Amino acid sequence: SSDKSSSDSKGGTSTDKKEPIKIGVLASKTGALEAYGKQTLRGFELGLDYATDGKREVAGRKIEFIVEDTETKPEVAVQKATKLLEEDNVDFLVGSSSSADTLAVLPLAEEYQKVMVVEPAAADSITGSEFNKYIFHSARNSSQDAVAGAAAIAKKGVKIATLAPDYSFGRDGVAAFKEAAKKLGAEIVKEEYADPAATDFTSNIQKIIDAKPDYLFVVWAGANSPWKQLSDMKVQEKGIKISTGAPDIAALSTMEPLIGMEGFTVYYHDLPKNKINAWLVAEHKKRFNGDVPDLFTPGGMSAAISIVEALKKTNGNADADKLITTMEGMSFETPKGKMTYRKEDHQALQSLYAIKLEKKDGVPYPVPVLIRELTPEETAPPIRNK
Amino acid sequence: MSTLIETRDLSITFGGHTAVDSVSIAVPEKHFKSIIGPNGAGKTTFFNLLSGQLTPTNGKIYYRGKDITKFSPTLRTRTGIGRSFQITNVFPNLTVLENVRLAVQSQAGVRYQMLFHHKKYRVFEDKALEWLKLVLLDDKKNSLAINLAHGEKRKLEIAMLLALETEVLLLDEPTAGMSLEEVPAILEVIKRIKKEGNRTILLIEHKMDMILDLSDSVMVLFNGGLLANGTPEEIMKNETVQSAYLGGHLDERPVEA
Amino acid sequence: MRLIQGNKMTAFILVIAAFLILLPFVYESRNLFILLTQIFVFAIFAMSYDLLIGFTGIVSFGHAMFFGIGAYSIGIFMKKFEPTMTYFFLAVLSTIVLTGLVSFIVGLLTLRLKNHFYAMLTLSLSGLFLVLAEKWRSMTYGNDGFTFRVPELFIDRTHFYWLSLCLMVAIFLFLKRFTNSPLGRVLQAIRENEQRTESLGFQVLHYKIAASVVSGVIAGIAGILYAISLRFVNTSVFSMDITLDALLMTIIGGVGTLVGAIIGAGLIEFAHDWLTALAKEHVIFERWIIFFGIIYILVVMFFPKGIVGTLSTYPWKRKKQTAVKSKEKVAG
Amino acid sequence: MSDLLKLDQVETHIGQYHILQGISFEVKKGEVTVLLGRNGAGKTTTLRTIMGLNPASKGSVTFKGEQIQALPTYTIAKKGIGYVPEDQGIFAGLTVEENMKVAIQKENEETAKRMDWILELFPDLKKFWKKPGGYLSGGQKQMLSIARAYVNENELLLIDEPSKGLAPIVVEKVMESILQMKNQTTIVLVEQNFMMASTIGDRFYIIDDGRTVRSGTMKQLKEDEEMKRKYLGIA
Amino acid sequence: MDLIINLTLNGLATGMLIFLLAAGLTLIFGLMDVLNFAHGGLFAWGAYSGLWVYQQTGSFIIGIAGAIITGCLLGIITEKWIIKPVYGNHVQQILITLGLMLVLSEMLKVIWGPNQLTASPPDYLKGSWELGGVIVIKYRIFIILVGLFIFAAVQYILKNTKVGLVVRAGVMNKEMVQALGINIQKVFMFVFMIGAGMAALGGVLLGPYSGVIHAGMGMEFAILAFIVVVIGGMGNFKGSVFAAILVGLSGSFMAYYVPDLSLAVNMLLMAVVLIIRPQGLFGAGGVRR
Ligand SMILES: Nc1ncnc2c1ncn2[C@@H]1O[C@H](COP(=O)(O)OP(=O)(O)OP(=O)(O)O)[C@@H](O)[C@H]1O
Ligand SMILES: Nc1ncnc2c1ncn2[C@@H]1O[C@H](COP(=O)(O)OP(=O)(O)OP(=O)(O)O)[C@@H](O)[C@H]1O
Ligand SMILES: [Mg+2]
Ligand SMILES: [Mg+2]
Repeated sequence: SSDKSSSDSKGGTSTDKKEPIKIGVLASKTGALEAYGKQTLRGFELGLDYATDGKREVAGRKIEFIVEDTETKPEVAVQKATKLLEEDNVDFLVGSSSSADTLAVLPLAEEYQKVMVVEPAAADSITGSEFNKYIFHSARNSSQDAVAGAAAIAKKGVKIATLAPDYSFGRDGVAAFKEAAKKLGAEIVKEEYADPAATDFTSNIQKIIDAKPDYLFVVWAGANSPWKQLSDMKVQEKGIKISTGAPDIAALSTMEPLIGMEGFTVYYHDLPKNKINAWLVAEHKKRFNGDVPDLFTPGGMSAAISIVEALKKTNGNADADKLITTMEGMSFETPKGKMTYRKEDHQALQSLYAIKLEKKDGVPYPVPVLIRELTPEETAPPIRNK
Repeated sequence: MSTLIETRDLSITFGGHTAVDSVSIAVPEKHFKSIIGPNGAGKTTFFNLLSGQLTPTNGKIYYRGKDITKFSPTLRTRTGIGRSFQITNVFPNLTVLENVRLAVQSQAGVRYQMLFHHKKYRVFEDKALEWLKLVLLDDKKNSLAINLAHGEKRKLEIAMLLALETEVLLLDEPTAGMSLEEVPAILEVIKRIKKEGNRTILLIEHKMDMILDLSDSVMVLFNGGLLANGTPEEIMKNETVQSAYLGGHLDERPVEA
Repeated sequence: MRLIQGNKMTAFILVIAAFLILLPFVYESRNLFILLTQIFVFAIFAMSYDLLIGFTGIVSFGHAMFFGIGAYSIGIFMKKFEPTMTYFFLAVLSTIVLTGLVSFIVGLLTLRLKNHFYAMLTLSLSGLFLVLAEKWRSMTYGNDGFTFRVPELFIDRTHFYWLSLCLMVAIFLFLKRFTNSPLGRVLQAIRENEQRTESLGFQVLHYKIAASVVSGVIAGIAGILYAISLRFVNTSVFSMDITLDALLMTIIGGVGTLVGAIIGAGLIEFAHDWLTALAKEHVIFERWIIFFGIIYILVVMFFPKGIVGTLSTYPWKRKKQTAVKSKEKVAG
Repeated sequence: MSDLLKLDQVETHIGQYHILQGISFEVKKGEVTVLLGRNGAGKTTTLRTIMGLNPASKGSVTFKGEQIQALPTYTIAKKGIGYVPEDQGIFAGLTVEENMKVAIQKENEETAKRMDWILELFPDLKKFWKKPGGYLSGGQKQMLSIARAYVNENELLLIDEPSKGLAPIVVEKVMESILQMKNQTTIVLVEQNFMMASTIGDRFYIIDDGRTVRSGTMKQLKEDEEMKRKYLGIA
Repeated sequence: MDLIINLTLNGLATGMLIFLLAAGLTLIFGLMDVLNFAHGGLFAWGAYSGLWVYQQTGSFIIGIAGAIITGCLLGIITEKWIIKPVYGNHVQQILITLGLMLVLSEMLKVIWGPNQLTASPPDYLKGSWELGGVIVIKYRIFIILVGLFIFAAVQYILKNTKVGLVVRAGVMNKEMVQALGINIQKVFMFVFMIGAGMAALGGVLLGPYSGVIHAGMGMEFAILAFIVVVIGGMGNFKGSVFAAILVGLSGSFMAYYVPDLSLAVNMLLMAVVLIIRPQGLFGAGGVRR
């Protein structure tokens, strides 16, 4: 923020070697999604180091990044994004933790003609109704989650009930899941939505039990969760298998009652077996006194890698149009395997993982164990930005 | 003289306790009527019924022959019944002057004017000040009402009532707690208003000398009911009044008065 | 005397306003202007709240209701129709009508209630608006919200800065006049003693509703400006946080002063900006919210009547009271 | 007789106002001392200063030989000083019974006896025993306020304008009750009803502009037309 | 039938839980008339400290005790430094307690980290019984019992001591209470402390109910607690229990029968109650001055 250079912000031609490339990162460092924000930030920094071999330099240009806290509030996000664009003259935006924050910032990317890599917000509308060409979505979106969720359980003739919180995230998630599950021949027998702040889920669970599905697919986020009551009301004992997306480690520990369930995950540190992930786990432990990377750490890393890779390809040219043509269809290696920005809607196609929650010795929470990797092709969501 | 205020069978009951019990009176125009009675006899409640703070459970109130039983306090004030309160009831965090100014403003009928500065109405302030002078409170005009001594609040209360310039004045123990020195001054004010002869005054007091001095007639409330109604002399002679209200073992008149 | 002070204050405000109008010509940190715009918007909102809490003595926990109506009106008009001035004015019109109507109805329904009960009823009504915004997804896109384009005129943030500034000053002057009008004076009387106001011949409910409607409409205007400045709207505009913001700004500045609302908005936004900036430099400020909380606590301890309220009663009134009596003094 | 209470050059500020500017008087045990003076002279403030509600900024208040001006109100009250405030201080939302209950410091036979006496004195209270204090009439509130002070065994009672709002017959009763208590309880009375003051008072002090300006026995005052005219406006 | 019993039982338990969260506020807000926006902070602290003690000692009971002690201590500190100067002034109370709320909930993150923590009941309260179609969750029965106990205990204290009266009197006229020889400061501090202790108790019991605790839980439930206190009729304990159960049951039944309104149920309930009974369910009508 001390840098007051006011030279042509659109500059950054490849000949201008002195000018650093600046990336503005928006994340929740406070507020409800603080934990997610911090994971992203760690991942992002690691990603820069990984992609530049620790030099933080590409094509002779230094890479700098400036982090701003959105506080999980859209108005703050807009204010901070504008500050990054105006005052810091960043070449890229990255962020942010909440979908609302992100959506509020999207038009700014267009207005200032800067590429924005969205991570880890998941709303479909980012690459759907609210899309503009400056947006690249490195995180998976709700539809991909849903497709993965469906892939893990939906088969011909399977009856599924869903349970989700009654707001955008839950409604979108279920809508996408329904579509994917139906495609696989499953039948949705019940859709339940609960007050996200509810303390009591009796009526929802009761209705689900009454519907007698084979599976209960739960879309959930946030601290207040139905897991405990699902087990108290013996849903599984009644032959209803529960399935959901495995969350971050802190939330996994609340899923003790769901041991044995089959579902999917975006990431767990010992799932993807590849060189980058090995590096990520090792380096993360080294830097953050033994902590392992969490749900959104690789996402932050992927965002950074995709930016560096694009810059490598443009030879350090940060001109947005140039970057967009470069990034459209670009593939890049990440801790979660190879990702590709789909040309049409800039959604990163990526692997997700069908998993089973198991108890593991020495680990104080249920661990997602790989059943199979769901390939990027398999999880590809419908294109919705037209 | 025509009847200004009339009550017919006016009653109010609070959960089984009848505080005012079928009181029927008629007060002619420009009359000065006092109300006496033991504590809890229903005097203040009677005022509350007249001024609309309470709605009667039974009976009617007429003002110039018009039924006003259903009128709100606001409407009654506008119709011409103003009152002062026994328990001081002012605007605590406004200045003394502003307290009275509000009454003057209401009297002038400036109610919903929201575009001009209130200072445009300089006359209101001048008028308010006059009222304050009348009750010997002008030296406190800039104090907040909450900071006044008790007797001073009583004077403010009276000034606010007078400022309304209503046809009927309901005075509920106006001089309670006022100092010996100042009671005569307030009495003077009341007398003058009486002499001007265009107001009808109802007064609740426990100071018998004052009542005898001022009243055209006196009514006595007892357990909510109308015990007696007549000239001061008649009332003083009434046995029940003597024993139940006045007592009389000790000399009730100020020694020197 | 209070009044002269008030006029001085107004003059002072006007000078500051002139300075702020000229500022963009000499200085160009757009970030600062965004911050200032935000302050103006919230100052308007807080002033509308001050009319209730400070002048009429009504504590509402649902003021976000009107703010949200304004924000959604503009958002929906711009999104569903065209981002042109015509639709902008239509949005403004519909905001005024809607907020006016809602505040009128809410006023009728609720203003007979006493303090806490009133506050909670407004809370519940604004809560219902929040649910409505969440549920009417075809219109509002739920809590994810939606972005929209704004008319040409507002795209340039400096223009918008001026617009907000002028509106704030205009609304300030209007409210100043409004609260000093005979009607405004009655509002203060209601704050002090409702029942007595009634018996002076003022129809209390009319006044309360008038205050509620004026306040609601102005809050709606603040909502419009807010949404335009973000070009985005989601359900958070109806949240309790928005009401609390207004409450905090008004109280910190000093209730019943109007200027206080502006100062409060400025203080909170600047402190916020400053603390989050510090958070990047020192680790202890990473939990800057704690310091934010401490600021509130300190304000109450050192400025019990809010900043403006406390400052304006302190140094001026140094009158030595010697029990001023006009009566003749008697020698002992 | 010894001084039960003694004020020596007491000054009191309220906010930035200098209200009491030198109040000195002594209260002898077993007497009724009356404070007189016009509205706003500082009588109420004097009583409040004794109670510690508006603490003295200068001077001393001595009760039974102990300086009490710096003590908190409740401690002062516990030392055996009862107070009937000018505005009655009724807890409007509590019933008459509850008002009394809050006031009672010790529940014992003595108290019970006094309670009977009080209810006999003010039968109205018994009638409205279960009603909220706020519903009482002005005079009934006054009675309740006095009753609350009577119910404890106090050595000193500070009574601010008890006759205000009371019917003449009740005023009489109150006077009688004060005379009855006189042997155990010393009384400081602020009273505008000169009849009452002069009938039961033993000694008087006149307060003007926050200062005690005159004093003497009640007998002297009754005879001193000059003084009465000057300070009390009675001719 | 089973369905009705299930809904009722769970609604009742939720209601009792809400009552436990609101009980402290009934004292602090209802009785003492302090608009305590930091109340949520108090029960979040109860939840965290209780869980911590529980984990350290392995005893749920000691955990609960730990929470109550923490709550009481916080109550004393809060009363002494934060609330005392602002009694009787709602405007100041709002500001200062909101400030305190921010401090309290951020401090939680400083000490225990920003992540949610898992809280589960002790083994003897885990699980549920199934009787026909009726599912009885042990922990919920426990909550109902604790709720009843707290209700009875507080009701006993208020009925049989002067404390309740003195507090109400103190709120109406602080000076007069002191002039009657009562150290109202001490009484207020005591009652505030008890209120904070009860809040903490509510917090620590809430943890195992939903299975997780997090720093934001304070704000989330505080509004619910306020709703209960107000519709119960300010400071009326019977009213609070009744209102809390009403909230619990209507939540449970609305979610089943009118799911579309389930988000709005609390707000609707409050609006309806206040429009029909402006003084709350058990509130007394206005009293003349
Ligand atoms: N709102 C009410 N609810 C119940 N009882 C009431 C109410 N208002 C008054 N009362 C009762 O009605 C009776 C009459 O009261 P009121 O105030 O009219 O007496 P009053 O004649 O003015 O007496 P005082 O001379 O003491 O002022 C009293 O016994 C009082 O307790
Ligand atoms: N809180 C306060 N702030 C400022 N001035 C005050 C305050 N309380 C009292 N005063 C002033 O102090 C003076 C003495 O008041 P006090 O109440 O002691 O008079 P008093 O002798 O009891 O009068 P009264 O006979 O009217 O009751 C009055 O001029 C009053 O205006
Ligand atoms: Mg009366
Ligand atoms: Mg006095």
